[in-house]
Amino acid sequence: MQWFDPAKTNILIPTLVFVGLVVGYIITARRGINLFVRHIPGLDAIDEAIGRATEMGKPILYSPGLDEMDQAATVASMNILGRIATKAAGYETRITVPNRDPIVLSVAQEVVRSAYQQAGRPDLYRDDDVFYVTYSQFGYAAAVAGYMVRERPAANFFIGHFYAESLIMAETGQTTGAIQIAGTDSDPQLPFFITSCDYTLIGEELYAASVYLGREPMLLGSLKAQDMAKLLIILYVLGGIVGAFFGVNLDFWSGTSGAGAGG
Amino acid sequence: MSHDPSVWVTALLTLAIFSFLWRENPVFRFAEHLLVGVSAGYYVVQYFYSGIVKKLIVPVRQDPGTNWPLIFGGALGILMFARLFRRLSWAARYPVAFYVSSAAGYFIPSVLEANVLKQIGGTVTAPGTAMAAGTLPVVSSALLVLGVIAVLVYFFFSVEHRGPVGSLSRVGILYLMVGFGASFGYTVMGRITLLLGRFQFLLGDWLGLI
Amino acid sequence: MAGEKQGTLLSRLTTVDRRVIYLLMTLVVAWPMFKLVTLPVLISKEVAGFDREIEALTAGDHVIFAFDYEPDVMAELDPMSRAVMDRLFEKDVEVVALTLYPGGAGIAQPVLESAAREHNKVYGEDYVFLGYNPDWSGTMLRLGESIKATYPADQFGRDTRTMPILADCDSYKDVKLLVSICGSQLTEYWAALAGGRYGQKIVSGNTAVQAVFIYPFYQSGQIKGFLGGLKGAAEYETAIERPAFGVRGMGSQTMGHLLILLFVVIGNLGYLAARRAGTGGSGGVTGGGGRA
Amino acid sequence: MLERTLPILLATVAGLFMAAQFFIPHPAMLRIYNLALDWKQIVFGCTLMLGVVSLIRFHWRKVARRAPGAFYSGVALVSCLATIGTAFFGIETGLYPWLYDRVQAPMQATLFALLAYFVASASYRAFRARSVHATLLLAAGAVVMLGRVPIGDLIGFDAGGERWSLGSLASWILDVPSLAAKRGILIGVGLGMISTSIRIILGIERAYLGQSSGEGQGRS
Repeated sequence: MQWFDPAKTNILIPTLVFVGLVVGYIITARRGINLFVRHIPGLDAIDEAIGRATEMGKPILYSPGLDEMDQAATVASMNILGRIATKAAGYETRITVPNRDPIVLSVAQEVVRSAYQQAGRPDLYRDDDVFYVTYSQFGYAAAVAGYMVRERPAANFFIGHFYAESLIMAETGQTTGAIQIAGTDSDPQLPFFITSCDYTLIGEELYAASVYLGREPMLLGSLKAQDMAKLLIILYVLGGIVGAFFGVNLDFWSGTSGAGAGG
Repeated sequence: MSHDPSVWVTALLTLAIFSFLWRENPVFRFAEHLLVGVSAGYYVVQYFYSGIVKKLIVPVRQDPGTNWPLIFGGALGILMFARLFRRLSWAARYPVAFYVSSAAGYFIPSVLEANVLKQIGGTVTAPGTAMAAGTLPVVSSALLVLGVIAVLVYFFFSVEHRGPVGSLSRVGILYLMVGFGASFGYTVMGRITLLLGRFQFLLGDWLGLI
Repeated sequence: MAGEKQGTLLSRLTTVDRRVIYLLMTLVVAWPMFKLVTLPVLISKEVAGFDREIEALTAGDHVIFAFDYEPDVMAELDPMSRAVMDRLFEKDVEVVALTLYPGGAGIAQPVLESAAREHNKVYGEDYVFLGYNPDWSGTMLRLGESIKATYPADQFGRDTRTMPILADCDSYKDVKLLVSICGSQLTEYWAALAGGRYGQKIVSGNTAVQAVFIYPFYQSGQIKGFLGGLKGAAEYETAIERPAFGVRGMGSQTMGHLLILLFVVIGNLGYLAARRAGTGGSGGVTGGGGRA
Repeated sequence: MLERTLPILLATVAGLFMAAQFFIPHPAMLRIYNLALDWKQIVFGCTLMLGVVSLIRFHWRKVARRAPGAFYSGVALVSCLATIGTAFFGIETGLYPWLYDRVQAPMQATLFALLAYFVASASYRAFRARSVHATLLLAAGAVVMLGRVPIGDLIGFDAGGERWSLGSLASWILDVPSLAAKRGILIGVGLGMISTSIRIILGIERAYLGQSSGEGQGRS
């Protein structure tokens, strides 16, 4: 049988199921059918932080992370930056966005400019509030930490993909007494953000917050498809355990394909 | 105290980087940019030598008869450099589309098998294997299954987190926090080992004190 | 009054200058290096699994040894590479070494050469260094079809078609075990692409940061054993009765951990005292979920 | 047509072929699969070189325009070109490997050894048990930190023929709750990666075709 390897049926069927879910939900989302996405508590924390910065008349610092524009976390960060900039413009609170990547810089400038227009305050937008710092990982962290100590922003946002140097920024922000909100999918940095920030969007929560705000059909459809897949997985796990009690062996289905089982 | 000039070069550069601890200073910035330059130069040689010489020139010269199709791969690769010229940068989309999408293609079944199916398999079989091992392992396997389900529910966005779903989600966040605690402990451990390695060099190879 | 004084004492403690903390860290980590205090090291089951797979190898078996790391994590992973390479050569296993990082070549050469010298191994017959190959996922798959096609030449340009060690070994089918010493997620992709698709048995040595993610792969049987961080190296060195940097580093590692814990405790006592005294520090934001 | 749709068409064909080939062991498909992988490694080599070339161009522009930090860009530029130069005298012995062993490797290792200091000062000044969650995180972290060093096994007691110590507690945390949490994350990441791959193959995900500045990324 050169045209199909039967040992891989247990991978083909789940693959087809998931592809069907993704394509199906993206088509549904594109037709404008309203797909429900639950409320993300993190977004309330973001609004509270902007309110607090406005009360204290201090600027907001927003770091979009260190990755390039083609990374999921940076795309999500731009969506959330749009919302924060719109709210900040409404409250006439200054927002500064230090960048590490020239492409992300140009996208961020565009996002903040259109946010100010949307809030009806195009005059408030200053191009040098969204500026390029350096490509160096440590240079960026040291520069942002220096800015925090000088300008003392009341609210710091770290939303995107971060690497080992994020610690320097989160620590300095904590010592200047700023309220800090983080959102990242980089697992090694999450423990440090959770303990030094007031609220942290964890991994997929960051993507969900971006979808909740942007409602972009392709990402909305994918999110719903992944949710349904998680539901199927939960049901399968419960069914598998109950089945195992009654001697039903589901090994064949749980991905122990012929080639992989031995080794 | 070592008399080898190479050891001295390394020691001074190591101290230049450590000077960042005092504060960001010109010596550190010089060392950092020296590192960026040397590593960029080192990497580009490795990329050229292994990507072009070893994967294209050597096989074609070894056996032109069967390996000539590799030349088309080289042509596709050259197209990448079109990105350096604004007008031509659209041409770079062909090689990028090729390598990103072909990777996407072979990742779908393998990531599904390794990240999803095998992980589910390990979770489903855990209680069974624990049966033979006694009470604590059975309790642990039950906690393992509960944890996987609770964490999946925490990252479930199609239903408001109220009622049973809400409580399962709150159990999920507790598991996540213990998981991040373990990451925190292991990350600190890793960082200290890196420092240990530098002290081994400074105190041992350079100063000869240990 | 007492509360007041206790509050100021603790709040003064938390505003100590960063450089004092750095000095303390330097002294506490460096001090144990001067006096060798070796503590008994218990071997965990994942390290025992790693050791079992290595010991199961017999003379003449082929092993792929992947140096998947760069200098930034060398201190954590070099002890593992040296210990495992020593053991493999001692058992006359034929080592096919390679790396998926451009910076891996400079790491692999010293480890291979010093182990080969000690066990007088012949390059090309007992071991070979295929070196770096771009596109790590494509390399992992291509090795499943043909090692010699993936690496037409070794790291130094020598033709791999004429090497005795690769005469009878050209894909995962001929490789008894794959050892991935790795500082990133590459071990997980070895398990997915080499292990899942081609059935290659895998063990790994990982940095502590990465080891947390290897436990699920170990529990599901995708990885047969692994070493986690310097403690993993120390455990393996103990298992093969050859204590080296791993075991010697445990003293400083322990002191470093104790100091960090002390900092966390004092920092939090200061924080609680300040909060009780109402200065509040950075205001907390109420609510559940991912709230911290 | 040439600029937009044809690359997307190439992406769809390449992606569908590679996904299908996993299930179809036909020798003809295998030959194309091997050739595609060889092409991919050559193309990826060029992509990585492009990253370094744009880095060199970035620094060259800063030097040419006397922008702030031009001196440091000059240092990066000169050391990069010098390292490339040494490779012409052989990459197995000589100055090229020396630069790696004595300049690049130690500095890269030291740059990340700095993190031990940053973790120390952050532990003192930033890691706060500000909520139930953060407290649980710090407690689990403390147990793992103590349990994964030799004294962890000493702090404990023997009961019922087993050793109950900080070390065994740390191992249990890593084997059960932490494993369950990381497995949940792995499943989520896996599903996310697969849906992104599907969107790329169907040609509806195009962010990757945009400009990527090739600056390279940091280490986590």
